[in-house]
Amino acid sequence: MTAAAEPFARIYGEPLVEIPTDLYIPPDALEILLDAFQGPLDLLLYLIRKQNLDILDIPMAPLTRQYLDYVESMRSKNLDLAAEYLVMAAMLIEIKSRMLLPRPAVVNEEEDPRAELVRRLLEYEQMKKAARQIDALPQIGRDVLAVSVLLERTAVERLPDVHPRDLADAWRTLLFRARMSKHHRVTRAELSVREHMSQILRQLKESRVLEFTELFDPVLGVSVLVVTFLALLELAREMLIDVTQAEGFAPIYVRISHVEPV
Amino acid sequence: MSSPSEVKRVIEAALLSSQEPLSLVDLKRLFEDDIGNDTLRKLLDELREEWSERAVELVSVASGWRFQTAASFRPFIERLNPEKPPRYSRAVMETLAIIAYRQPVTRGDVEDIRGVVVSTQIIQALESRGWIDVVGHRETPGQPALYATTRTFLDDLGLRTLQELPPLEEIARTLQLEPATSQPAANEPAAPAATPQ
Amino acid sequence: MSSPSEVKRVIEAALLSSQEPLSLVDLKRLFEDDIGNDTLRKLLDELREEWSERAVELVSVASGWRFQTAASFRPFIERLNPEKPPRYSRAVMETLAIIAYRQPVTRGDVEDIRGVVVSTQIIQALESRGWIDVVGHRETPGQPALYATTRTFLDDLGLRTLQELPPLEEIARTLQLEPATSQPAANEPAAPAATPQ
Repeated sequence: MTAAAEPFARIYGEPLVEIPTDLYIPPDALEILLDAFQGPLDLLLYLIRKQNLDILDIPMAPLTRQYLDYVESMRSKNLDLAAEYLVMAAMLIEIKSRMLLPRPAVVNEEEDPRAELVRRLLEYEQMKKAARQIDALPQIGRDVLAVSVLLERTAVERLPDVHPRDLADAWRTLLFRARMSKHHRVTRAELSVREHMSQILRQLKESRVLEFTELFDPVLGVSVLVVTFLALLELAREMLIDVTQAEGFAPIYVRISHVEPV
Repeated sequence: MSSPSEVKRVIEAALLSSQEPLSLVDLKRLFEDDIGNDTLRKLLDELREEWSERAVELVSVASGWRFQTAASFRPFIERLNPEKPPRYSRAVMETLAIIAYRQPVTRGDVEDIRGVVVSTQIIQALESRGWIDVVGHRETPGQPALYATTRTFLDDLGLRTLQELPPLEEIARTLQLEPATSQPAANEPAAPAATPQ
Repeated sequence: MSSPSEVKRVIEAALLSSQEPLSLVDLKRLFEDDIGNDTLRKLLDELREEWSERAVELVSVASGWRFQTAASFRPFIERLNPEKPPRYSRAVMETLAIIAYRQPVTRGDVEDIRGVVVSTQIIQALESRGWIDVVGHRETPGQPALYATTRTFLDDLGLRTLQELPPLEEIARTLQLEPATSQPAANEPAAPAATPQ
């Protein structure tokens, strides 16, 4: 098992027979260091890079030994984490044992037991570097700020637009809900009367009492006169106005129904 | 970082990228060197001047200075981010419809038709819009106010008289609430076009 | 609203006040008249030029154009916002890098490369930032979600396309077990190109 039995690695062509002493991490520092590692691959990469080895010529024996030491001390501290490291340890041991078997004269890349490990290490190292590069890009909100000037919208409140159709729709839903078609059939003529009812009430609100004739404006034509008259009758029927006449042929007065102040 | 124009550029960038207005104290914090209030105010005035011809302006508000879009830019932003016009709730629309078609009516009348209580807010919304007003009181206990639609209502809806509102007979007919005797054709719009007319 | 300088002022105000980068299509919507892409690009180039001496610059990112503070303003950001924005952990950044360069990938793919379980929190951190999302599922047992980076990711890093990501470093090309006898050519990629092909 001694490393000197055969050169276990070539670093840039030079056979490596001695394990550099700084390959080892002092056990005291282990706990802190493990937090810093992202996982078994990361630890392995660290060990290889710390030794300044060519990643393509991984010295399996010492690496495995040291790795197992770490796993051993780790097991007592963090079992979940240890599981992943144990898988890696198993892989390292498997590779190492296959390396001990007699090798064919010509080594094929694919047949090298270390090939898969090397591929993973290289890919992971590549991604680690990429992560650092992405992190170094100027990030909005961190390294650069987006400009956002206040959009001064008009202070005037926007009111809903209502189209006559919307009123009809509203009425339609009312009908649909209540099936009130019979009671709330409103014709154009009736609407016209209702409009004049409101108008008369408005006039009366201003002047309390009006002479009957003042409510009629002949200029507007006969149909309006008729509608106004119908409106007056309807208002009287609904007891919204009082129509009074002292005696025959005396002026007729129209006033809002007497409202007793409470 | 000492030349006035450099300081001005930093102030400008800080104001452009800040979400909130920046006070003189905030702006001073940007620099290691002490910059006097007078200098700052002068630079801010210069900045305001530089920006005066643009669609964005530098303004001074209660809590400090900020950039905002100028009034001239409003029509463009409307096109970029059209604000959805607000809508009245169904309750408001139904109340308005009842007042328009059945006026003059009390709040109780509206409640009878709608079958639910009409809140004061609904009436107020329509009153403050100037679309309804009180035209009298009914001679019943409590003397409830009688509401009617106003001239403003007609104007805003583009109507000359209430008669131009969609007549309710047609509405009832589209719901097929009435026996379809008077206008059979209207009730069969999808009838196979047997004869070209 | 027809003179180019007026159009430019409107574009400037729109870009300065927009929360998100604006595309050419967005910018066109500002105007009633039809403005050609070429005209717009020319005006944007002019604007970029006009702003080049300031601490704010006009940049082009994946979803359009945006004003942002220039690199020279970076020292002032911290003084403006004393609370530092959080930096992502190495685990998050490595996961992001793998998704960015190898997309679309499943969480399992990421785990294979990192050699360690990828926690749900890591994925959630990137998803809630809007930097990655699920673009499909792999047709394997369990149908794991396939993740890819989003346009927001590119925008936030000031990139227009994934091709603008830093190129992946070649860590090593081939596995060299023996002195390079078997594959001399592969080991000398930089051999002088003797013959133009």
